Amino acid sequence: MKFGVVVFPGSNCDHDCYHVVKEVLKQPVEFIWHKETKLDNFDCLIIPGGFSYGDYLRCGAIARFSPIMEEVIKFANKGGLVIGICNGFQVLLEAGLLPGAMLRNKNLHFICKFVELKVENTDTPFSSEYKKGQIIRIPVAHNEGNYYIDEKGLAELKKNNQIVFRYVENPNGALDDIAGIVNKERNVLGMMPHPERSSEIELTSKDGFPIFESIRKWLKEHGKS
Amino acid sequence: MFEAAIKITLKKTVADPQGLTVKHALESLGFNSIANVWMGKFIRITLNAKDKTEAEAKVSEMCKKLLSNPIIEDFSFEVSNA
Amino acid sequence: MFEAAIKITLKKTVADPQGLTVKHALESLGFNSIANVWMGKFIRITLNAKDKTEAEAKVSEMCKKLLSNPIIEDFSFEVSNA
Amino acid sequence: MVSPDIYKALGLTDAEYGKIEEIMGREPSSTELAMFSVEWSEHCGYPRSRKYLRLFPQQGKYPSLVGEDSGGIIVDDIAIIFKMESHNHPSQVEPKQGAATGVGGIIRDIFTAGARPIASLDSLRFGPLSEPYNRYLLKGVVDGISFYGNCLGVPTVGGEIYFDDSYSGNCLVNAMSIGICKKEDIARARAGGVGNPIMYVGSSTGKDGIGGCSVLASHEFCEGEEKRPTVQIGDPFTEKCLIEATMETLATGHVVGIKDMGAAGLTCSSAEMAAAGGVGMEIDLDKVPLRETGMEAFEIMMSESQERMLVCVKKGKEKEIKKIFEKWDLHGVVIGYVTEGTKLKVNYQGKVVAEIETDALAKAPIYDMPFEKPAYLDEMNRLDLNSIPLPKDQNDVLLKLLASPTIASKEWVYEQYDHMVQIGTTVLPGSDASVLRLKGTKKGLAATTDCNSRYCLLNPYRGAQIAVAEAARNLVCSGADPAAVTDCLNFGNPEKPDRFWYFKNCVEGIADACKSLNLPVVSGNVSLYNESPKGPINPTPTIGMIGILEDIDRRVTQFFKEDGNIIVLLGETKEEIGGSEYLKVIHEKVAGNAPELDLEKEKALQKTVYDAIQQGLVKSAHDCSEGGLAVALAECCISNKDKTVGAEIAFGSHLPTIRTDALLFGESQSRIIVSCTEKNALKVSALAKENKVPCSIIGKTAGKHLKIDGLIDLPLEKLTGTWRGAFVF
Ligand SMILES: Nc1ncnc2c1ncn2[C@@H]1O[C@H](COP(=O)(O)OP(=O)(O)O)[C@@H](O)[C@H]1O
Ligand SMILES: [Mg+2]
Repeated sequence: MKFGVVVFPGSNCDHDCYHVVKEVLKQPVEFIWHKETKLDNFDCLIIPGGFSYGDYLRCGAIARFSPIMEEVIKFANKGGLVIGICNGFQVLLEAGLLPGAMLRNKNLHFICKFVELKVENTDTPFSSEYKKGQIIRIPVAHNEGNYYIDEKGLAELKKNNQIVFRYVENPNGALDDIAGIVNKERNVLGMMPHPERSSEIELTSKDGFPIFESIRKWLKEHGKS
Repeated sequence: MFEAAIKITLKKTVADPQGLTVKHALESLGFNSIANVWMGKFIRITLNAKDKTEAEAKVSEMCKKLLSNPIIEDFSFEVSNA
Repeated sequence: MFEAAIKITLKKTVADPQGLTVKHALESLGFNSIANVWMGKFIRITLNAKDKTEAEAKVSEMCKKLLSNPIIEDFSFEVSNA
Repeated sequence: MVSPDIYKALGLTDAEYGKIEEIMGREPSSTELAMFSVEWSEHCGYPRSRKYLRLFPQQGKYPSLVGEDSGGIIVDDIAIIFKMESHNHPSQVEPKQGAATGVGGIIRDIFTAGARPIASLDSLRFGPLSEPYNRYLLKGVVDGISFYGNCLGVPTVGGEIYFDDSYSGNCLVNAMSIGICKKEDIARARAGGVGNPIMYVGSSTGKDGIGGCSVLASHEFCEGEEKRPTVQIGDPFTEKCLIEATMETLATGHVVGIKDMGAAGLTCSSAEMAAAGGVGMEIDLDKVPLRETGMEAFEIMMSESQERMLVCVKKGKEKEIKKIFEKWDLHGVVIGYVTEGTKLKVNYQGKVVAEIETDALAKAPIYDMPFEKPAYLDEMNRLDLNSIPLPKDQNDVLLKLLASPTIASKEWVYEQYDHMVQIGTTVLPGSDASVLRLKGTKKGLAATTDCNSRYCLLNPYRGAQIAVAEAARNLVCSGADPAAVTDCLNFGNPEKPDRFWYFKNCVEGIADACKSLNLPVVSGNVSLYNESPKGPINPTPTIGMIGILEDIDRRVTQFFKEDGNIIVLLGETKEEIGGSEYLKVIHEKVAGNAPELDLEKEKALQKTVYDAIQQGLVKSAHDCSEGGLAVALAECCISNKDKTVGAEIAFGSHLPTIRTDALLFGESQSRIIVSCTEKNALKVSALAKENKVPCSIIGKTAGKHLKIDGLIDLPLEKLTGTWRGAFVF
C-alpha cells in the first residue's frame, strides 16, 4: 500500500500529512512534486493543505493547472483514492473532481480553531471507522472555507449521500454546514478540517485519525497490503 | 500592444459578505446614502496581439480558463490600445 | 440613484507579487504574449445623491478615507445613473 | 565637497560625514555615501545603543550561540535559533503590509541561519481602541501577520497585546521567530574562499523601501511627513518557496555562507558577509535581477525589496544551486566573487561605483549618549493610597478589568493565526506559554513574550527586570525550564537625555535579571525614535523567552481541570497597586511605583513550581499578572474554551492585612496559583516550605461560580461572556 503526498509550491501541510501516514499510520509514503507527469503505483493520493501559489488569484486556481493534476484526474477516474484537505479540497473543486466552489469565510477572517463535526456518511473508504452521527473534534484553518453550490447541485449531493461531514456550529458560512464531501463514486474526498492535525493525543485530539485508518482498511480489503 | 481591463465580480446569486462589511464600514464613517456595495477583482493585463480582435479573444480565453470561476463569478473586460 | 464603478490598483512603484504569479500561471497555460499583469480591486457602489457632481464627490471621499490606502494604492472611478 | 543637504537627507551628521571622508581619504561617491548612511544608522550599526548591549550575559544553562544575525542555544544535538525584531514605523503607515513584511524579515533571519522556522510570536502595542485609527491599525496588523505567517506554514503560537495612550501615533509591532536544526547544520553569514561565487537568490529588486532603515527606522515619526516612505508589499508565497529552496541548498553542503537582504538590502548583506569572513568581494550590479528599468547604482544597493538573500557558494557548484532556486521559480544568479584583500568593490554599467574597506562600513561610530532622569518621574511615583477610594462593588471591578482590552481574551487575534500547522503545538495559545513538541525527542519547547511598559515608565530598571521575571514565570507555569532570551528594545529618541535614561536603565535591568536567573541574551533588536508629535512611547523592552521541557508529557496549562481540586497560592500578596491595570482602568491613574521584585524570591518560587510540576503534583499553574489575583483566578476558571470550572476561595488565616483592592487586584510579583489533588497539596506545601516560599491553601475548585471570600461572587457564564466578548471586531 503506497501513499503519495502531492507538493505544490506553497503547500504547507505536506510534511504533516507525510508524518501522520508514516509515523502514526505506519504505511509507506512519498512526496510527489507537482511537475511530475507520472504516478507510480500509488494507492492513495493526498492533496495537502497550505497556500498553493500563495492562494493568489483564487485558492487552488493556479495549482489546478500543475502538470501532476492531469495524472491525479486520471488516477481518480480509474477509481484511485484521493483526499484533498483544506487547500487540497479547493484544488479538487477547481479541477472539477468535486462539485461546488469556495467563498471567503463569512466573517472575512482566517479561522484557526477546533470545531465539532458530525459524521454523516460512514459508507465511504474514508469514514468507515466512524459511527454514523458521531461527533468528532478536528481543527479548521482557512480563509475560504465557505462552501457554495447551486440549488440543483446541493439536491444532487443530498440525493447521492455525498455529504460526509457537517459542522455542528458553522464557523464559516458554508452552505448546509458542509465540511466535507465525496464524489458520486465515493473515491474522492474533499474536506476543510485537518484530520492530520488531530491524529495524535499530544495534539489534544485523535478524532481525525480514523480517516487514515479507514483508508488503510479499505485498501487492505481491496488487496493493497 | 494592448491593454485589457478585466472586472471579475461575484454572481448576483452568491452572497457577498465583504461588500456588506465595506458598506457598514462606510456607514460608520458617516456615508449614509449607500444602497449597496459589491466587491470584486480588477485585473489589468498588457499583451501583444496582431489586432484588437485577437487580443479580445485571448483575454476572453484567459478569463474563462483561469481568471474567473464560472460557478461563482462573472467577468467582463475592455481592450484598448496601449 | 447613481452607480460608481471603482478601481483600486497598486501604485506603479510598488511591486505586485500577485500579478507576477498570475502572469507566470497564464504563461504556463500557453498565453505567451503577455507583457504584464496587475491585480487590483473592483468595487461597485450604488448610492443616492442629489446629482452626479455630489455623487462623485462622495465616492472620491470614500476612496480616500476607506477604500484605498494612498501609501500604496491609486484609485479611479466612474459614476453613472443607475 | 558633497553638499550637506545630501548627507543630511540620508540621516548623516556633519561629524559623521567628516569621518567618512577621513576613512575614504577622498570624497565618497553617492553610492558609497548611501552605503555608509545605512550601515551607520541605528537600525544596522547600533551607534547609540551598542555600548549598553554589551552588558547582556551571553552564557547560561545551555551552550549558547550568539551569531551574526540571530542567536540560539544548543539542546542535546539540536540548535534552537530565535530572534525578535520590530517593524513599528512601517506598520504605523500601512499596518497590513508593514506587519506582514516584519514577519517575513524575522523569519528570513532564522532560516538563513540554517534553521527551519517552527513558530512565531508577536508582541503588539497600540493606542486606545476608542480612536478609529488605532482600531484600523490593530485590524490591519493582525490581518498582515495572519496573511503572511499562515501562508508560510509557520504557526504563530503566542504573543501579547497591550494598549496605552503613548502608542497612539506610534504603534509597536515586534515579531519573534524560532527555528531548529541539527547543531552541525548551522549556517554562517560570512563569505570566504577567494574565487568563490556570490549568488543573489530570491525575488527581483525594485525601488521599494529605499532608505527604509536609515530614514524610516532611525528618526522620529512625524505625522504628515513630506517624504512618505515606500512600503513594500509582502509576498509570503515567494518567501515560502525561498525557505524550501534554502533548506535544499544548505543540505547540499556547498554553501560557505548565507545572509538575508533585510534592512539596507544588498549593502548590508554584501559588506557584512565580507567583513565577517575577513575577505574582499567584488559584485556586478548589472547582474542583479531588476523589476524596474533605469535604476541607479545606489538604488540597487539600498533597495529593501523583500524575499531576497545573498549566498556564497563553493566554486563550481553554482549551477547546482541555481537549479534548486529555479525549481522553486526563484532567481539564482552569480553577481560576484570573493576577492583578496578586504575591500568591497561594486561595479555598474562599466564603472566602479563604490570601493570601500568593509570593516569601515561595519564599524559604525559608538556614541556616548547623555542621559538624565526625567523631572516628572518623582511626581509620578508619588501615590497616596488614602486618595484612592475603595470601590464598593468588587464584582463590578472584576468585570471591568476582564473587559479591559489589555486583559480580555485575545482569541479574536490568535484564531486568525494558523497556530497548529507543522503539528507541533501541544499547548495552544490561551495559556501562560505555548508549548511545542520537538519531534523525534521526548522534549518540548515553550515560548512567551512579555513586557509591562507601564512598570517601565514608572521604574525602568525594575520594570525591565519584571519583564524578564514574568516571562520566565510564564514558562515555568507551563512546565518548562527557562533557557534563553531575545529582546526588542523599543524606545523614544535617544538624542533626548530622558529617553536615553530609560533606555540605559531598562538595559541594565534586563542584564541584571538575566544574570540572576542564569539566562543568556542570545539575540535582539533595537528600535529607537519611537515618538509621535504627542511624545515618546512608554519605554518598552519586550522580552522573548524560550524554555525547555525535559518531558513533553509534563506540560501544564493554566486552567483548572475539574471540581474538587485544592487551590494553592504561592508567593506573597503585598499592598501594591502602583502601575496596576486596576489603578488605570478604575481610577484612571498611571502613578506610583512598579511592584517590588526580589529576584531571589522569584527564583525560589520558580524552583518550587518547576519541581512540583516535574514531580507530577500539579494540575494547573497560572501566574498573577495584570489584574492581580482576582483576574488570575477568573482566568483559571474560564480560559479553557471546552470546559469551565468554578472556584470557592476563603483566605481564612492566610488573609493578608492589606486593602481589599490590593488583595484582589494588586499586581504583586512572584505569585503563582496552582491546583492539585488534596494529597498533592500537602506535597506542594512541603516543597514551598523547603524553598522558603510563602504558600497558602486558599480554596477549592467547585461549582459554577467564582467566589472569593465574600468579596466576589460571579457566575462563570458572566465572567466568560465578559472576558471573551470584549475583544471582538
Ligand atoms: N498578539 C498575540 N498573538 C498571539 N497570541 C496572543 C497574542 N496576544 C495574546 N496572545 C495569547 O493569549 C494568551 C494570554 O496572553 P497574555 O494575557 O499576554 O498572557 P500573560 O499575561 O500570561 O503573559 C497567551 O497564550 C498569549 O500567547
Ligand atoms: Mg501569565
